[in-house]
Amino acid sequence: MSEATVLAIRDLVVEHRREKSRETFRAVGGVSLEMAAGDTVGVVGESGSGKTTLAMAATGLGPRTSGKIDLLGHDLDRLSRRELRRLRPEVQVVFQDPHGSLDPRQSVRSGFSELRRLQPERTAWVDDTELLAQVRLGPEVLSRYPHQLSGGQAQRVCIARALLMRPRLIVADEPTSGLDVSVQADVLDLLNESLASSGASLLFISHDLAVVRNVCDRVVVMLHGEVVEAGPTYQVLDDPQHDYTRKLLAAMPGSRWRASR
Amino acid sequence: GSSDESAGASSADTLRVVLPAQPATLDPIVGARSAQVVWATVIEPLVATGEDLEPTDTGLITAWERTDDLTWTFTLREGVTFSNGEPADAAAAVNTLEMVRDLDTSILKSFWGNAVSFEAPDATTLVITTKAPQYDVVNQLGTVYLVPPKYYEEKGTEGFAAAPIGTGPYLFDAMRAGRDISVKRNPDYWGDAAETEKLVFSWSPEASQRLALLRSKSVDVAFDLPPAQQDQADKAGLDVTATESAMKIIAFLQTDKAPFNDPDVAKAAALAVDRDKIVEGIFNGKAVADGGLLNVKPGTQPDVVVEQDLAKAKELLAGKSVEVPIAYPAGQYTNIEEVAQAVGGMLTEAGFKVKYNAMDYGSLVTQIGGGELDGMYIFAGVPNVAVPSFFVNGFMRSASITKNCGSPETDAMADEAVSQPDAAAAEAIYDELNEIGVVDKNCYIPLYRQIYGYAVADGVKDVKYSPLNAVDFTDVTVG
Amino acid sequence: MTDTIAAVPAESAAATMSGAPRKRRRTNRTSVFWLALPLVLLAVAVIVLPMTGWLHDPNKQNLDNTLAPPAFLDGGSWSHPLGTGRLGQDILAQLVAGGRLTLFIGFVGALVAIGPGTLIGVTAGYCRGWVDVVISRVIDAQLALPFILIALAVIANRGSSLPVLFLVLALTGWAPCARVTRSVAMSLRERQFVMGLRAAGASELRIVARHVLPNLVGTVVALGSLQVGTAILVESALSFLGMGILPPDISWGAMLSSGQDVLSNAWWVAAFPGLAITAVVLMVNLLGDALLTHNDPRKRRR
Amino acid sequence: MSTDTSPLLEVDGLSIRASLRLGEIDLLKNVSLSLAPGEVIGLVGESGSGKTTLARAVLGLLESNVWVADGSIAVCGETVSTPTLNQTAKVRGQQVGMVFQDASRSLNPLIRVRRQLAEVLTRHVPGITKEQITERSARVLERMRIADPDRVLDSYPHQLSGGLRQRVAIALAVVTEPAVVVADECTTALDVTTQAEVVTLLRGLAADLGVGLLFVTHDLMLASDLCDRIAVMYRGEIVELGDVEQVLKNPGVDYTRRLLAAVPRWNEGVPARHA
Amino acid sequence: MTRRILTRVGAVLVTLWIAVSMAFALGRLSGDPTSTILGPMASNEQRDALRAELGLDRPLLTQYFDYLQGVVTGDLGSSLQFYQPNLQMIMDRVPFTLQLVGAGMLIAVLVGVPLGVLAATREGSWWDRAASALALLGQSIPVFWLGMMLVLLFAVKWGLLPAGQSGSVQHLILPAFTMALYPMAHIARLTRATMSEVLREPYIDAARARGLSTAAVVWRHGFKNASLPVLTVVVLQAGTLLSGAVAVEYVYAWPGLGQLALQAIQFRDFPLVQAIVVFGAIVFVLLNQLVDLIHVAIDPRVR
Ligand SMILES: Nc1ncnc2c1ncn2[C@@H]1O[C@H](COP(=O)(O)OP(=O)(O)OP(=O)(O)O)[C@@H](O)[C@H]1O
Ligand SMILES: Nc1ncnc2c1ncn2[C@@H]1O[C@H](COP(=O)(O)OP(=O)(O)OP(=O)(O)O)[C@@H](O)[C@H]1O
Ligand SMILES: [Mg+2]
Ligand SMILES: [Mg+2]
Repeated sequence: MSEATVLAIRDLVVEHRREKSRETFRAVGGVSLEMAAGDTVGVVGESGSGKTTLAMAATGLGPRTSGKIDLLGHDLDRLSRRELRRLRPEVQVVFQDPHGSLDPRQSVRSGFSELRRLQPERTAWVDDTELLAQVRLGPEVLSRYPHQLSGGQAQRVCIARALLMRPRLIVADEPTSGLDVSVQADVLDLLNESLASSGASLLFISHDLAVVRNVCDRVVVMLHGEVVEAGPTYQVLDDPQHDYTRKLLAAMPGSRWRASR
Repeated sequence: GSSDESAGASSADTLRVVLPAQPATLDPIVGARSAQVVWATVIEPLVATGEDLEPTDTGLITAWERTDDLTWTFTLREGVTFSNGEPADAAAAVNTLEMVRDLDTSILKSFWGNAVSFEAPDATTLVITTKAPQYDVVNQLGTVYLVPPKYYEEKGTEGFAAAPIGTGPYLFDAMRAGRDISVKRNPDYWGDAAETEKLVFSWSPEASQRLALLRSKSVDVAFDLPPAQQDQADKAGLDVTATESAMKIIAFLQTDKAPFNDPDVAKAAALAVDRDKIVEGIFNGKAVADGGLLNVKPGTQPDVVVEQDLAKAKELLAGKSVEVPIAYPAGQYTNIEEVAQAVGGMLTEAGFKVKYNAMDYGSLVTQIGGGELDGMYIFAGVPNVAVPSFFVNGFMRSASITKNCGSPETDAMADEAVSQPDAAAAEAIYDELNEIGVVDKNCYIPLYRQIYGYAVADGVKDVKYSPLNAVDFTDVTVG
Repeated sequence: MTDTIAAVPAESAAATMSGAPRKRRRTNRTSVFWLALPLVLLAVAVIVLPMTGWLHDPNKQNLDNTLAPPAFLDGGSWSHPLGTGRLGQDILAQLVAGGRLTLFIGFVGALVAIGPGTLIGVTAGYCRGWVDVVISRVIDAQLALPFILIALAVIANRGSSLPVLFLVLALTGWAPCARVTRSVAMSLRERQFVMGLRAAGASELRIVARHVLPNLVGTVVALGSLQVGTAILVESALSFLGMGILPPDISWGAMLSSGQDVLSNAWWVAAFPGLAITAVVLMVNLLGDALLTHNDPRKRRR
Repeated sequence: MSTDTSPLLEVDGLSIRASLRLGEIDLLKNVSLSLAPGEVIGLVGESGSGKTTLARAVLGLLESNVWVADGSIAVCGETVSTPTLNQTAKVRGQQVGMVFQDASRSLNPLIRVRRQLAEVLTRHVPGITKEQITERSARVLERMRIADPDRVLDSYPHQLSGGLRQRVAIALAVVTEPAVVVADECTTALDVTTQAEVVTLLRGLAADLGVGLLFVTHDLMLASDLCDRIAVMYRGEIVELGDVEQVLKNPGVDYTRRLLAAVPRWNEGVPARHA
Repeated sequence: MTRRILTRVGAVLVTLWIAVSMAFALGRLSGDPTSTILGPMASNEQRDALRAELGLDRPLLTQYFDYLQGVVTGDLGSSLQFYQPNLQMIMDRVPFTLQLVGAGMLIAVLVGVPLGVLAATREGSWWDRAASALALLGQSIPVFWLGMMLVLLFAVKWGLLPAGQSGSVQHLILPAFTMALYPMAHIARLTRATMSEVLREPYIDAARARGLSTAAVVWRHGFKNASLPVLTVVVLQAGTLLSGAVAVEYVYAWPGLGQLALQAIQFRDFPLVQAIVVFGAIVFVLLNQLVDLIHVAIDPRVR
């Protein structure tokens, strides 16, 4: 494992316990994955294939049944609670539903200042206005509450909150699937841009191959909790080896139009 | 059988009665007196009580004689049997009396502590020997209800309560859990057979509900109507009977503790209270102002009473700020809250600082018994026999539950009174005791005697209520 | 069983009748204001009025003038606008004094139930695990006990007094509240912003204190206002059974029960407090409803 | 099915207004559209542009504060909706079927598929017998390329996968053999692979049965796969309506161009960052 | 499956155990019964003797275990005032409370549900407002007060119905109505809330789009889905009606459990108080299980 390894997952298994039936369900079954600094890795797969579960377990925010996770050179099993908490700002998550990711009772400004209070040193690098400018929002947004923001605006605020921490790894869980196409393009641009400037790594979860193709260097294809194919994006998407990947590609809408372009 | 429809139908030979509470148990040995109205139709006391509340020879015991100071000999009516065939003889009386005296659960236990032995030399002779002389043994026998020894032994208190058997004018008929209890005429009664074929007792804790039941013709007699309901019943044209009861409401002063250990303060409190105002203002005249403690019989008043004198009360207090807690049993007696408040208001007027302390009846009794209370508590004396010793033993002796006035002298006087040959001879001593407690030491501020009211439906006649909470149904006719 | 128990409150909490479609949110906010206003005015009135000296002493007895009718009836006089009670006390003055205590009982009674209830509910809902299991069982058990019997038994032992009344209200009111707050806390815990805060290194305590509790405020306030009505009704029921507020303290419930006896010849003794109780409970229920709707995230968003 | 080419659905100058507390707003302005048998029209546009409003207007499922202010809608030559007339209830389920976005929520979770289908059939096919219902239910599911119709019929919606559910939803819309089917974002909740299958299915409906399909989506690419014509909506108006090829290759208006630009690139282009 | 059943049974048992323990504490809270049994005139010695006889002088823990043992073996003790087995007395009263609660719930459901549905289908209209106001009023009127008023009007003034006690259907009308008001209001409000939520669900629109009749949409698709929480509340309300029954039974002299409980408390008849509380708790917990079963029966998703 090199110095620059941001995330190393080995044989990760996550089992969920279903509330009602109390039966366990294996959402992730033996996944290994390694990410170097600056890597952008896309995770694709059908709904329920365990993408979110994988990401949450990888960052130590979600449950894990077995397997080893090495986050920024720290073995998650060996970390005390406090150490884990200190490590956490290094990894930030952007979720699909931007409104659900913001406390409805907190204005954008007070959300920022809470983060600043939590991590004074880490967040001192930028002021609110500038931070918002980075995600192409005006300072007037500062005094707004989440319900006063549009989906795109709210998602930008979420990204800004993630960037504020200057994380070394950003996990984006379908950050644009709730958004309009045109807004989606904006947000993706933004993500690309800020990654370029901060040098953070990105674990990008999506079911949209085209989006992944635009954002990620490497891609992991998941099916039923297992990785069926992984490799550089262009290689996997242009020359798929696994049936499922092929099926995914074939199902992509707009092939007719793309082909004709 | 027919009992299923009994509550609903009104018929000429059924009398439907609504009581204020479900009779707790129909076992007279352990049962509270509130159930007496019901069980007394089936079971009879050893001695019958007349309208003057004195013993009569018309009951199971037909004659008595005080053989000597300590020995009484009674003659039982001959040939009386319980409805199950057991003979109601002297042996049965001895059995009942021994249970009354010896069982821990016996409700009358404390009244029979003086009895040394009960004997039945023959079937109709009962001999009672007492430790100390006691002239009112005959009266006390009016509270003892005769139960069949074998049957009681066999069934136990639970079984007996479920189907009581006695010598009375009625036979236990049926009990419908929680709804009613019915008794039917005893064809083999030793005396005159009852007029009405059947009595059905039901109950409702709310007075207005009892009246409503009567007015909507669901029952024929509604017992225990407080003044407000008596007025209403009157207005509704019902036949209301209001009788002065023997129940006395008394304010007790705990004179062995502050603040009433100061005689002036106690006197001031006694002088502050205007019982006529209470009777008029709260009861609209439907209560009787009562000035004494030991005047057991309704309609009697002692010669010396304390009358309200506000000026003097204030003078005695001399501007002192005295705090008086007033405890009373919430909800236990008619309008007791208002009475407590009115008394409190009067004390306040005299210059006392009043604090109310309402509690439930059981706690009040426990706290009085435990000597936990100070100041004033309002409480009722409900005699089941019209003898002054009831109140003396209950309240005036130093070993009594209240213990607020007792002293060796009063104990001696009490002993002396009860050992007199008869009531007349004892009267003077009781008058003196009453004066000590009420007038001199102001341990008691007697307030009023309740007027017991009940109403009957059209055509119901001859429901005879006795102030000792007994009702004679034998002559009742319906419609 | 936990599942149903958890499922019910969310729904019963949302059991609101004044729920307006989401496009009328603003109406809702103003309606909250207009519903709260009379209550506040009433509270101010019952506090201020006795200070003005216009009213009689509510405990002043006059046994010579009991059950005088209100001024607007034959035989009434304006010195006692609403008539007099069983000891000749001025009903208006009693109504004001009773209002003070009744509102006090309502609000404090709600507070003592909602406070612990919320804390317990949040603890269970947020901690999950065995803490949740234990608390849930206790909540279930508590809910299984007939509350009026608890109330009566406690009062029977401790006597009726304000502290005991509050104890009773707390004992009987915490569980339903805990049940609701537990399920809300549970769902808040799963919200993504909580995850985000955790990712930012916030401690669980901070998340609960700064984010979970504030987001519960609306629910709690709404529950509380409904509990105010419950407390008032419970007090009046206990008074009716002779185990509520006892003289000389005056509550509407106590007035109601003392007027019960004389209903047919002096209806005013019971009628005014009865109306007052109904009106106030109605108002707090309306307010609680409006708050719940106002607070319903589904109706709030956007 | 009629073989002549008179439009199955004719929307003419439709304006729809809504009243809000702050006043009235236009949701649709002068929208015209006609749908021929066997034709698939894609209705695209950004969120809030009025696609759903139009789709629902056809079935008369507008919310209570929304009404037809001007224009008309005709189904199979019969006018069903004008500002003064609302006959949509007559054609609902009969001539027009609708498929909603989220099949897991547009099927009643407490009722088995069989009964939901039977309910629709008994309602719209007078005098239908039990056997006919069973038969037609099975047939429509087979049409939906469901391999084991019996199992699906006896399932509750939650026991089916997302793709199956959506197929059942479509089956419910077409079991009465309506002339027009309106599908509002009916694949957004699905996996890409499932989406592809459903799209094929819809195509088949139009091609084989001559059903006119109004397909609402915000995915231009999806529309390009499925549709014959595309109508681009912007702020309550149809700003462009034409053949797929024409609209995608030579967008007539700026807005369409912007929409197209937002589609993630596939062939050209490495992300800016990697350049 | 077995495991599911076992956990559930375990949970029920634990709940019951806690409830039974609370009932024990409650019974002991209700104070010393000797004063009420023996009356004021009894001596302290007699009281002590009785206390010993009742076993009240033994260590509390011993009493608790004896009591637990009794409960487990189905022995709920004997009443101190009626000298009868508590269980038998409770069982004697249950039919009456059942009648009252049953009739009350029936009225509550028959009125409350349509009222709620009416309000929900006409959300925002005057119908809605009127129904809502009615329901709210129903939740604001003190029950016993309503009872007294009804007696005064229907029994005394107009003589239409009996004033109280039991026996016939007529006897049941007033108490049942009084009993019904609060749950009726609750059910109406809940029905309206859940219905209005359900009516916003896509499957309702879908059902309408399939051309189903309004009645089918509202009842078969709408109400069926709204019925779960409503049913839950109906059953659970029925469980808590024992509390409500106290006031109603008192006012109407109805010979049910509530009346018995009141008598027990007033008399300090703690074995009876405990027995009633335990009985109520068991009923409630079982009803809870019933709710779960109904859930399973109606909603295939929780199977
Ligand atoms: N907390 C949980 N409890 C029980 N099961 C869960 C839980 N979270 C997820 N699952 C199950 O685990 C599986 C994987 O879920 P996950 O959310 O990781 O999938 P996903 O690939 O992110 O899907 P999507 O694309 O829909 O977001 C699913 O079947 C899901 O139902
Ligand atoms: N009942 C209503 N009252 C007022 N405005 C409404 C109502 N329904 C929809 N609108 C508004 O009408 C506009 C068009 O909505 P519509 O749902 O038709 O958009 P859409 O194109 O389907 O969007 P999406 O892609 O997000 O589904 C939106 O601005 C919406 O807010
Ligand atoms: Mg996911
Ligand atoms: Mg839409």
